[in-house]
Amino acid sequence: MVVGDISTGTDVAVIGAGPGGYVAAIRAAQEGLDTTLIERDAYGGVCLNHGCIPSKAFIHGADVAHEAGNAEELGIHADPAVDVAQMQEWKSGVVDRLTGGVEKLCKANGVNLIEGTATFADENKLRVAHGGEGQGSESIEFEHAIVATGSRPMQIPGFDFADDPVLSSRDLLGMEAVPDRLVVVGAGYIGMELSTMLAKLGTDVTVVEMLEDVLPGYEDDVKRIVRKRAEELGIEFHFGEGASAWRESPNGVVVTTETEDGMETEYAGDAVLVAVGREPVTDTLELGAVGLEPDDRGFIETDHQARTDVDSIFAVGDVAGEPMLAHKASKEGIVAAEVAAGEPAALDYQAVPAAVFTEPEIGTVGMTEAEAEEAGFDPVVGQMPFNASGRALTMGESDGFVRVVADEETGFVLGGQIVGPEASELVAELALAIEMGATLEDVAATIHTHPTLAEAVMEAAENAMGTAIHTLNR
Amino acid sequence: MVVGDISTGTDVAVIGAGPGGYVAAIRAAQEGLDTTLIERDAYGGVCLNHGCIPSKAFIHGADVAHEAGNAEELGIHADPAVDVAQMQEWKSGVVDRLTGGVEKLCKANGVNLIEGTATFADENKLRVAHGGEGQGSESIEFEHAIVATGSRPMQIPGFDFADDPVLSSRDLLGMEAVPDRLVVVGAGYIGMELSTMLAKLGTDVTVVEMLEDVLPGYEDDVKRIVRKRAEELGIEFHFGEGASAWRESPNGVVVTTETEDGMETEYAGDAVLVAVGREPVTDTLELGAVGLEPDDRGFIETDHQARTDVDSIFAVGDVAGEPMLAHKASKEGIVAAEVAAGEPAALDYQAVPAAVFTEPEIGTVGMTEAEAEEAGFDPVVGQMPFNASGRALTMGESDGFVRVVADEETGFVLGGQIVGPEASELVAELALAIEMGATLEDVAATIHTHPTLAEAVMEAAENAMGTAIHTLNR
Amino acid sequence: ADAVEATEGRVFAPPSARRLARELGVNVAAVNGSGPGGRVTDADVRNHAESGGTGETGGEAKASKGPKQVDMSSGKSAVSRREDADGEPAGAGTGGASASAAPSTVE
Ligand SMILES: Cc1cc2nc3c(=O)[nH]c(=O)nc-3n(C[C@H](O)[C@H](O)[C@H](O)COP(=O)(O)OP(=O)(O)OC[C@H]3O[C@@H](n4cnc5c(N)ncnc54)[C@H](O)[C@@H]3O)c2cc1C
Ligand SMILES: Cc1cc2nc3c(=O)[nH]c(=O)nc-3n(C[C@H](O)[C@H](O)[C@H](O)COP(=O)(O)OP(=O)(O)OC[C@H]3O[C@@H](n4cnc5c(N)ncnc54)[C@H](O)[C@@H]3O)c2cc1C
Repeated sequence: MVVGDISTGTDVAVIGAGPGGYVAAIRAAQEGLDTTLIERDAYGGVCLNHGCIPSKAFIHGADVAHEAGNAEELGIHADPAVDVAQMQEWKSGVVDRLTGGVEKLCKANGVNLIEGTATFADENKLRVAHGGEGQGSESIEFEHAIVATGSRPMQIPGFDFADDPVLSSRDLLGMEAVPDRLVVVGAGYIGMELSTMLAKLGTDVTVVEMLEDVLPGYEDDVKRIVRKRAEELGIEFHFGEGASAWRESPNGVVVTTETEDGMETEYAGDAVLVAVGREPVTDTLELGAVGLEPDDRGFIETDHQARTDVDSIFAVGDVAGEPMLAHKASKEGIVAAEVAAGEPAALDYQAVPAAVFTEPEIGTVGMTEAEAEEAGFDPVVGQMPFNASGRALTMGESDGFVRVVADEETGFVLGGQIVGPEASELVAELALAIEMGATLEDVAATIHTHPTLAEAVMEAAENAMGTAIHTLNR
Repeated sequence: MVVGDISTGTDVAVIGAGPGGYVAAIRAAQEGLDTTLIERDAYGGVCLNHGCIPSKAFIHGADVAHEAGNAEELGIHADPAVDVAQMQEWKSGVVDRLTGGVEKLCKANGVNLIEGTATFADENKLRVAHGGEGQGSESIEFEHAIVATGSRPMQIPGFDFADDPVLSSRDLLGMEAVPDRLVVVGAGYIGMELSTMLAKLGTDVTVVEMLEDVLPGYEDDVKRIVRKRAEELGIEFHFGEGASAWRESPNGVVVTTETEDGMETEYAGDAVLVAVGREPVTDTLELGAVGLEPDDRGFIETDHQARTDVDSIFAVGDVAGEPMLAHKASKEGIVAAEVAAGEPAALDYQAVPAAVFTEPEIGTVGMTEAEAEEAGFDPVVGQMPFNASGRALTMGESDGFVRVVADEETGFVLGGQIVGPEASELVAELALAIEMGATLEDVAATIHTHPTLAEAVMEAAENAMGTAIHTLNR
Repeated sequence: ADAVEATEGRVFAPPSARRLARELGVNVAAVNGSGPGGRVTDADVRNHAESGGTGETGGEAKASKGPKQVDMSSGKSAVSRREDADGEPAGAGTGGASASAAPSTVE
């Protein structure tokens, strides 16, 4: 042991203060457990500091500017000037307010906060190294530990985030000015959200993607709408090309891509954003000391109670597997905390909703039609296009639709796919429907306020039942 | 009988093609009934032509312009010029598209459309007078009639909509330019929506209201937020004053108000908008011919199946009583059509959600805490302020809250009050929760996408249970 | 907490009924639901527990469906438990709350 090492004991030690960890810590403390939360960087984790929150703040800013500049049809004539440094400052204010809130909430609930990097000593002990060198360290003995160390952006061979013109999403969200031209590698949700936002702020965006379309995992008719709108914003897509190298050029960078059969192409930009996915963070932990080993993809395996193979240790959030989403992290954090407190909690949710904040937004939850078939259901599908929605038209929006997937026999709602305005919000009702075991009739019979976009959810359910009013039934 | 009078027969005759009537007609036709829809003015009724839709189109337009012009904090510098005539044209395009859609949907479902004014001849016969004089008339024999004649703006003594400077909401929504100064009589939802919209478009608005606050029927903490924001937009309120007279002045009008104890005040404007409520339309119908008489307030009384005292006649929508809302009209229309078709339908919904499209929006459904107490429940209440919502902050919004009211003993969700961004949409989830008999736990356990405003619904439910993460529990 | 079971595949029971099932040591997938389509209510879970049913996975029970449904314990079919759900209506015993029946319970 290091000289000067203090050793304290705690019921629950939580490692990492992202939406997995801080939520777990607060819930554990609410359960009456002595709880210690260890974070080496910033409260709120990736989500609040470099992910969900800053990206959505910039996306909102870009939306306001773009919408005003493109509303001639509505009689609005504006040519907004955007001061990105100022937008950055506003964004930082939002982040500070929320991360400060996290710290306050932890303290108010009685969570002990420790700054430093935690590593496992054994199955009931952590070592925490404080800040820089010479700042000392301490040991923490725990009854239970909850690992919530999150994820980091993946690199691809030849592209090192240490090099200035090679940007991660985090680098980009720290920008003081928008690049004139940007090459984006990857058309997953992060690549698409940031590309759309930048295009609205005036950047010439070129997206290169190894696969043949945007947003892997989404259905074709959903992707099509988002891609079309992105193209209308001036984003140029090159599919079937993987980024293989980059070099500096007199006015920025040149990125080389390669097709499967070896065809090379070059794209120029001020910089290159690499957004090809995220990988779990386990190398900060010395997992070997407790005999845990990440799986093939680097995740820590857990069971339906968020427990790892070591009885005293839980893992939650991005480090515990897909989907790597903040709200899934928080749910797992709550369950882990409750299980640690002896409650009969379990990860028995029926669906994890997901949103993509593109133009327009995507919101999905539960099964697609194909997934329902695969799962052995005989699915029935109903759809309502937003071009038949009064509210959508009054918002100048008509692209997209709400789709509801249900079991033909019982009428149970199995899933929903929404692409269109406020899709991220609208999906909440379908998530509740799925968790409740609601039927199409339940959704259809619920009165929905006029004029709202949410009426389209009701209408899609009616369409599946053959009783829609504002769409033709099949 | 008039010479040349044609007489036809139909299973269901629907009078009025607003959201009550056209929905009833489509559903009746879907049920296989021969259905005739009679409208004397425009398909879509008040809602599509002079109410919900045009108001929300203008409100959206005003929002886009206002938001862009007030986003310096976000680094957006714009000084939008609004061409109201052009906005009017856009609005008309939206209305035309939707009313055209209604006509098409009616036809596609096999509804017979007749233009004209319907009056009752007897309990199974209508007379329809076509258009202007000499355009003829016809008789329609019906098995069932559904009265959906809606409502019109109320006048107050001394203020006649026939006079040019005395505007109804309909007149105002037809404007080609915004007034520089407007006196608005009435701070109900229509007065507040239009005042807010006009203030954003640059009008100096003075609101006079007989009662002591805005938005009667809403709770104090809800009103306060909306009133505060309206005041920040420059709207001047004068409560406890009833408008008693107006006169022309060199540059517009002067409106005189009177307090209860006779104090008079004068307010000047270019014109005066009277928005003091709406009254049911029954005088077009010759109800006497079937022995029906409107109640004290002018409504046609109906039972839980939307039937009037005359077996063959139903009444739905604004003409059938409060709440005078489009979606309540549509629901009643559906039930009336299904009952006419012999289905065991009934108006057994638990709650009618309602929205006010002010700044910010209001969305309510089910019971308030006070109403729950009155109804014999022992209510428990949970709240989440939007200033603790990550999504709200990234939208530059922090006023308002989500409140959930539930039964303490069983946890059943009884109601919700939302004031804040997208409140009109967010209330949909709570409406489903109420209809499903969901408990606080059901709402709290449903995973909500991060970052969304809908998380605040979940958080309010958790707050009521004492397990909220992002607010301090009581 | 050791009695808590994983239920794979879709479960048609509200979160509150699922939590009750965990508390009572009942595998919710083994409970025959009395609600529309076989939706499981609190009362169904209680009945199931009182009649001694615990961990069986109901291969036939409508409350859970999907290919991934794994028999966690006994392998007994829920069909044998069908008599447990003897017509207890959805939302029974919920006091004065009229909100206790979902729209689809009204047939
Ligand atoms: C640009 C971008 C946009 C995104 N948008 C969304 C979105 O809209 N919605 C959504 O749901 N998700 C979004 N995500 C994903 C979301 O950020 C993650 O799913 C979420 O942050 C995962 O939470 P977590 O608690 O598992 O880990 P993280 O948030 O990654 O937090 C882990 C924390 O652990 C700390 N840590 C690591 N090792 C140690 C150690 N040994 N000792 C002490 N501390 C340690 C780290 O410093 C970090 O603070 C986005 C991500 C990015 C990059
Ligand atoms: C400015 C404004 C904003 C509003 N905003 C909203 C909102 O956001 N949300 C909401 O829910 N509600 C809103 N409303 C209220 C909404 O418009 C009404 O609740 C709704 O229109 C009622 O529908 P209805 O079918 O009962 O009648 P109406 O829409 O009034 O339609 C009645 C129809 O019957 C016709 N008619 C009458 N008599 C006869 C006859 N004898 N023969 C033939 N035809 C006849 C009329 O011409 C009319 O077209 C708003 C109203 C106004 C004025």
